Amino acid sequence: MADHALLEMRHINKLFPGVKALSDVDFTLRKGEIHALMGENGAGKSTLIKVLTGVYQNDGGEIRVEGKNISIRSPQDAQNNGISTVYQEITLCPNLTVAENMFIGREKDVFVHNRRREKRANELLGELGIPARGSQMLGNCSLAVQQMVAIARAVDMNCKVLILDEPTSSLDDKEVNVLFGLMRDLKARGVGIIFVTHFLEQVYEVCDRITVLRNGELVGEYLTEELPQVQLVAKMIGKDLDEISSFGEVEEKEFSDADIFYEAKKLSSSDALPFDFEIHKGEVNGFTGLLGSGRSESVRAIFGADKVNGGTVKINGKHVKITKPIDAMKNGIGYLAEDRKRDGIIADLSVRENIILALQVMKGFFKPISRSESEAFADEYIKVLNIKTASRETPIGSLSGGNQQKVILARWLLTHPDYLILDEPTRGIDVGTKLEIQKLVLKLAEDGVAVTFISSEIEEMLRTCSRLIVMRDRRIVGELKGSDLNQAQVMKTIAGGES
Amino acid sequence: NGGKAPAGGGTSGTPAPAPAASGTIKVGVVNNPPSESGYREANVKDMEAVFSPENGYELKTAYSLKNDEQLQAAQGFITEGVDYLLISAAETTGWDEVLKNAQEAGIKVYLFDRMIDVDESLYEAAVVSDMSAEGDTAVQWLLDQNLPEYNVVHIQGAMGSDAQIGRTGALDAQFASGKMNKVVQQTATWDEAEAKKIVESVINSGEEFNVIYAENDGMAKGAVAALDEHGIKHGVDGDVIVMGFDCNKWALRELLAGNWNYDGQCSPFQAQIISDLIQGKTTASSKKIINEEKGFDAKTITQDDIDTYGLGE
Amino acid sequence: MKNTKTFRREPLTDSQLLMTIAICIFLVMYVGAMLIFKGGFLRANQIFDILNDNAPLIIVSCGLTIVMIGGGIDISVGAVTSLVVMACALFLNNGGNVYLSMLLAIGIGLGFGLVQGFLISYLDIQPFIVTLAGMFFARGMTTILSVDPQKVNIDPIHNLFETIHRGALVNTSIDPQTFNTSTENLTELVRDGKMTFFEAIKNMNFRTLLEGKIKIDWLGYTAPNGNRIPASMEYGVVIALLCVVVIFLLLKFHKLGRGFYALGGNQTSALMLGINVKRTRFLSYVICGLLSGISGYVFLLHTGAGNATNAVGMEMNAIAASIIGGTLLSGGVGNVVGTFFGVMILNTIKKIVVTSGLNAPWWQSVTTGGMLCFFIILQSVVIFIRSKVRRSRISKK
Amino acid sequence: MKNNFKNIFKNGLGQLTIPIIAILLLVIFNLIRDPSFFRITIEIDNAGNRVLAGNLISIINAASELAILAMGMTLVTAASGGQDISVGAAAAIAGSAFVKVLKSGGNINGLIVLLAFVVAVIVAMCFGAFNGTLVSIFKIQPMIATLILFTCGRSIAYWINGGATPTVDSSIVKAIGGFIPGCPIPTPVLIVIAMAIIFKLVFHFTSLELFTQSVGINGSAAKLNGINSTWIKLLSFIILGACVAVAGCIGVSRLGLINHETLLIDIEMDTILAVAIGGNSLGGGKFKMAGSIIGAYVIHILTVTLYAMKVPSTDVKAYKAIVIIILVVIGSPVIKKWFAKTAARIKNKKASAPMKGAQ
Ligand SMILES: Nc1ncnc2c1ncn2[C@@H]1O[C@H](COP(=O)(O)OP(=O)(O)OP(=O)(O)O)[C@@H](O)[C@H]1O
Ligand SMILES: Nc1ncnc2c1ncn2[C@@H]1O[C@H](COP(=O)(O)OP(=O)(O)OP(=O)(O)O)[C@@H](O)[C@H]1O
Ligand SMILES: [Mg+2]
Ligand SMILES: [Mg+2]
Repeated sequence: MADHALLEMRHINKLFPGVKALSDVDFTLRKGEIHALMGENGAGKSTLIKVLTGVYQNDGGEIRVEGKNISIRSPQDAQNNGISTVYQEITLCPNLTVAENMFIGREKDVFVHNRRREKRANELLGELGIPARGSQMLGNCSLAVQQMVAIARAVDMNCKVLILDEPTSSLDDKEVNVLFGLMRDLKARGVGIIFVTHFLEQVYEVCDRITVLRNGELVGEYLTEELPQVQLVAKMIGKDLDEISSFGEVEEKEFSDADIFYEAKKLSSSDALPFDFEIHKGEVNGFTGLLGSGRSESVRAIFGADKVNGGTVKINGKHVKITKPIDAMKNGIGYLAEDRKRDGIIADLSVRENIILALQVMKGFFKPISRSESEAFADEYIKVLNIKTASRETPIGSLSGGNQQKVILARWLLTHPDYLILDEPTRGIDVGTKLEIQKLVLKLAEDGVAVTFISSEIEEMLRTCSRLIVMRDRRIVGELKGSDLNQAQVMKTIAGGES
Repeated sequence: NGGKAPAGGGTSGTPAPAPAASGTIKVGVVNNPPSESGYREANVKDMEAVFSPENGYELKTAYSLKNDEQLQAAQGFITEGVDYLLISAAETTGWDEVLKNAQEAGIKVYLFDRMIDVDESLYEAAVVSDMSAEGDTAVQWLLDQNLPEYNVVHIQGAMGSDAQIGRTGALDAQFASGKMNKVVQQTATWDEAEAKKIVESVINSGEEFNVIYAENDGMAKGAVAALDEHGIKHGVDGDVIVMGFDCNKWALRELLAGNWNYDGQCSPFQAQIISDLIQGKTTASSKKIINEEKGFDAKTITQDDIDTYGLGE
Repeated sequence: MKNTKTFRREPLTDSQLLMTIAICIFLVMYVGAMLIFKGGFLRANQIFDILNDNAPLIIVSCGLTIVMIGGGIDISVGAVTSLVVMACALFLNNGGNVYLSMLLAIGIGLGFGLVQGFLISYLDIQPFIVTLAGMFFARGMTTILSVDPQKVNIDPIHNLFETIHRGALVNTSIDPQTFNTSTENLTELVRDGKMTFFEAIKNMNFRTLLEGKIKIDWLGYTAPNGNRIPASMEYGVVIALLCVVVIFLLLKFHKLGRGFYALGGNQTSALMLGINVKRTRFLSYVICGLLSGISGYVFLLHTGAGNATNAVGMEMNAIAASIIGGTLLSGGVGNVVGTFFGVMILNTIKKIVVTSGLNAPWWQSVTTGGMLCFFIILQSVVIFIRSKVRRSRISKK
Repeated sequence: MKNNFKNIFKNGLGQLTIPIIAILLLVIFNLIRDPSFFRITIEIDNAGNRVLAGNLISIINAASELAILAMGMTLVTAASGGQDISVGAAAAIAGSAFVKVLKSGGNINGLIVLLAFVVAVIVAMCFGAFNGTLVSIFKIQPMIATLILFTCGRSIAYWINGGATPTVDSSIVKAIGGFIPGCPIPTPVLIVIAMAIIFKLVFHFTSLELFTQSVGINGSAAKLNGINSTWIKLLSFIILGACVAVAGCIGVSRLGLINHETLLIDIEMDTILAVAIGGNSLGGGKFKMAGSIIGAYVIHILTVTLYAMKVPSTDVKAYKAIVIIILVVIGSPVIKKWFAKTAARIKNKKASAPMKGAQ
């Protein structure tokens, strides 16, 4: 077996203060295979990858590439050994051009040939269908484009091993398909690919083999065709999915106009075009559309996150003015932002402080929450949401992506909002937790909370929402409910008349 | 607004005497900022009063404590085309080039208050205080006190300034000859609070001293504050002799009250002398014109002296 | 395909915009001063004065710009400059050789750069503290070397190596006996073709450097006394301009230069993009230190003397110049040409204040402060409006 | 309380480790150098009060202004991720306003002193608000925004004074800068303690700490959570303004003289240094005010030690630099890690040695 192994990691250990992120993990990657690395949030996938690419030093164990023992001290070493990586969080430089981001750090030339570079970049971008120019500042591109640029960069390296850590979490179906096409190409050329994702269908679509981690330990390595989805999930979360996924169909609820909690007319912001919108108490609705169709902008306008330009807003039938987030919060609205790193976490503060932040703001400057009270809150939500953290005083920045998301969710739940806006709350969240969050949303609705739920996964939205608002080119182009709520209809509306 | 009269085509050989009868005389003054000390404030006011439009002058001033900025300002005046350049240098060095340029452009240079380290031919005259004479007067006064022993705490001004060099020199000579003992010699760079800290550390170290020689009034005040806090008697009939320089009014009042013992004068009034030279009313007998200065003793000072010689309010 | 609509040119980046503003403001300010104050502003010499007086500042600001682009800060630059001036002055006064004194200057600068760079990048210590300590150390060392001003003695007899250089004259067509090493003489010789430029350099001593100037006669003016005052540029300015050009090229076209930008943009990203972050940061401080050394030597060439208070506050001027030129303290954004104009602006402000005849002393610094304030706010407003325009353009689409 | 101690044992002193070690090292060094260095005596000063004296008192006393400024600077650093370099100049302005009011009336009584102090605080807060506005509303980097006041602050003070170095002669002012009759502890020290208590109370009764840290770490997230980050930044500068006024008034009161050119000269660098030695990141975010206060005292012990060793005051800086570098090197994350590793290795060796012996 070892003779056609491209990459072998043996007895990998990684200790963080208070956490054993990896203990004695083995991993093998063969030539020309796509190998899925699966596990719950915080299982250690990203850590394993960072050890492999030299971002972290391993605390024991060895790494072999094509049978040779190598030591990887820095991402540069990794690159030199033919390992190229797309990290979970976008790790490019926003102040450089797209072309530079694609080539910097791996060209041998001492002097930079901008023209040549940009030409090469534009070719590559064109090939991959990425809507960007080589000479454009990366910071001016949307998140999705940035993600694609990161992929383009990794792909262009003449690598032996390609690592993709949740590359698809901010891509839409079309882009995912482009990516998969690419991966198959590379595979045919003998490149070994490590693929991390929380989308099970994607695993079954492209992967040959699956390695499962749980709590920093290796569960096992399986051939994809030999491991049915249900079993995979069971291996990941350590119990059967059925136990937790037992929720029925979304009930058809009838809402009367008297139940309207929030109503906006011609609401517009610096980023959103005027739109009308209303939501009832206890209703779960969703915004859907392609990437960049303006879903986030719309809900940000509702929350007052961007500068509101005009429109009238009624809450419980009364006119209110919402121009700043604090206005919205005072009116019982909560907003979980889509870009967790930029708009969500306060990285150096502890999990506890992150959880109480919004509540504290609502209580006001002069009424601080006492230490013991805040500890109680934190402990409660760490338990309820099953947040994996060394302690409540751990800085949130050192949590795994999914667990950070849960902390932010806890922050908003703690404020007991009447209306909760969740923008991509399940991005980067493992299957088990995803279901938990969906259940939580439904439970909130049952308690009379209005919820707006945005997700790139249509199925997920169909499961939770009783009404879907479809957006295209920053305008609302349709509203689906009842029997129209099915995949085909949604797709059709999203695509518009052309189909 | 007249005055700036570069002679037309100007290639004619003979250099015209700059001021002549052509209306106002343009004077560029490079000085230290008046906020530096009471001395400087009086000096600046004096300049402004003498080189006023009424007296037929157009005055431009640049203030800086920094050598490079002063050089820049002087060069600026040269390029702008003043008739006279007056300089009180923060530092003694670095001026050769600028003064040569001035000479080239036919601009006459006067130094005031402070000497600089250049060839005499580069300036018309220097109207200055003789800082080492000030130091000598003060040290002579100190010797006249006939103390059985001299244990001196010496607080210096900003190192490298003319005042510091002059006032330190006289005392250093005494240290060298062994007539006086140097308990401590530190620079407080004209900073009162720093002076206080220095004296405090001497007191705390338990070393004996009976003279505080501070190179300006402010630092003397800082030193006295330290003495006060530690219950050390000073001034006339005290255990420690306090000496300062500059003759600020408030300092002379301390003298009158017997809290200090000595204050050396440093005259800030050079403008009239220079103006007279410019207008040809007097001629300099030598390149260096020294201001008459004296020292005041607490035992003999009078309110009259304060009113006549005191600076500031 | 929303972004594929290709423009022919990319819009200016913020840094380029700020630089453009800086250049425009400089021009407006200068032309305004020419119209209002006339006098010195109408003479080309004024510009040359500014350059001559600020060559060291330009060099130091370039170094600082690099560090700031890399997301760091170096406040030791002024003090290192001062130390270099003092050390070289002492060295020359004790019979040191001119070339060795240059090496000394570069050595001291490099030394500071290496140590500070090492502490900051390899030991991960906050740059502000390290360079503050560096500043204290350099200032302290300067006074330890000498508290008295050290005027460099340029009398040729003191220059040991000059005699050796005289020997070199044998190869030229000049009689060594009559050879006088004053600048006029050398330049004359060069001009008359009796000596090549390189030979002139070979025969250089400190005086030729100190008094050496590139004179441009036709740009000058005629003084009231009939003397023609040419516009002249000290050798230091040549060095400074050379630094600007080299660093401009480095930042724009060299791998290392781009590395500085990546580092300042996002350190973790830079690391994961495969840039040797530590080495890159280290080098930014080394270059900055080196430039401080060069700046010190240029300073010495300008004043010819070492002083304990030389270059006090230079670091603040350098930071201000960089920022006015469009470099951000937060890193990743900046431009050395802008920095150059930043220096010019700062000093034009000073000139205007002095020329305007605001004699009340406190007015001078308040006006300087006010103009600085106006300028900084203008920058901020422009950036704000621009981001707004950009947004509304997206919205309209 | 008990918990706190337990935590200290378990986690060490965290951020405060280095400043505390620094103080201990300096104290030990001085005790070895001169055992009587920290002797405290009771003396009778020229006003007839029984007062404490000695190096230790000098240090604690002289560091007062720095400690107060460090408190305010910590907040500004945390909220804005930058530093205010105009504190010295602003203190000169505040001090001048203080003296101006004192001299405007005839007799100086308690009420006038209070009034003068209030005026000084208001003036300094206004200048703080000016800086704060530039930083928070115009989004100008703090060091540059405060460069303006740094450039012209002392000139404004000159203008307020209308002349050089006015003096005030008043027992009340003397008491503020020296000793209150009957109290042997220097008043500035009492003021520092009072300020520290005020800050403690403010942190306890408001969410200033949490909000400031949130704004400093991730401004955009803080905004989305309803925190008015503009206001928080502005507030931090205004609070620093108040600290500046207090420090300025103490500085003036010590000598009964305002010299705007030298009052608290160069203190901005020391203040920033104090914040940094206290283990606070100068990039903003999390902070510990206690660290900054200890940092201020570290700086002063160092200075006084050097003075006591008769190091020329011009050269003090060089030695200070060396000590600072040694401190930060010890405190650097890399060196810490290295220490931890070697400690673990030694432990392992010890643990494995007997085992080998057994084999
Ligand atoms: N820098 C760090 N410091 C401390 N702990 C860390 C650090 N990075 C990761 N951890 C911890 O290591 C564990 C594994 O994290 P990792 O990011 O590898 O999870 P993951 O499997 O990638 O999860 P996700 O699916 O959410 O991305 C987590 O418990 C996390 O808290
Ligand atoms: N032409 C454009 N140029 C630059 N940025 C754009 C342009 N159009 C949209 N954007 C930005 O791209 C981002 C994507 O848009 P938006 O967030 O509305 O998408 P979305 O519908 O919420 O999809 P998702 O949440 O999946 O990204 C937004 O930040 C938007 O401002
Ligand atoms: Mg991960
Ligand atoms: Mg979105």
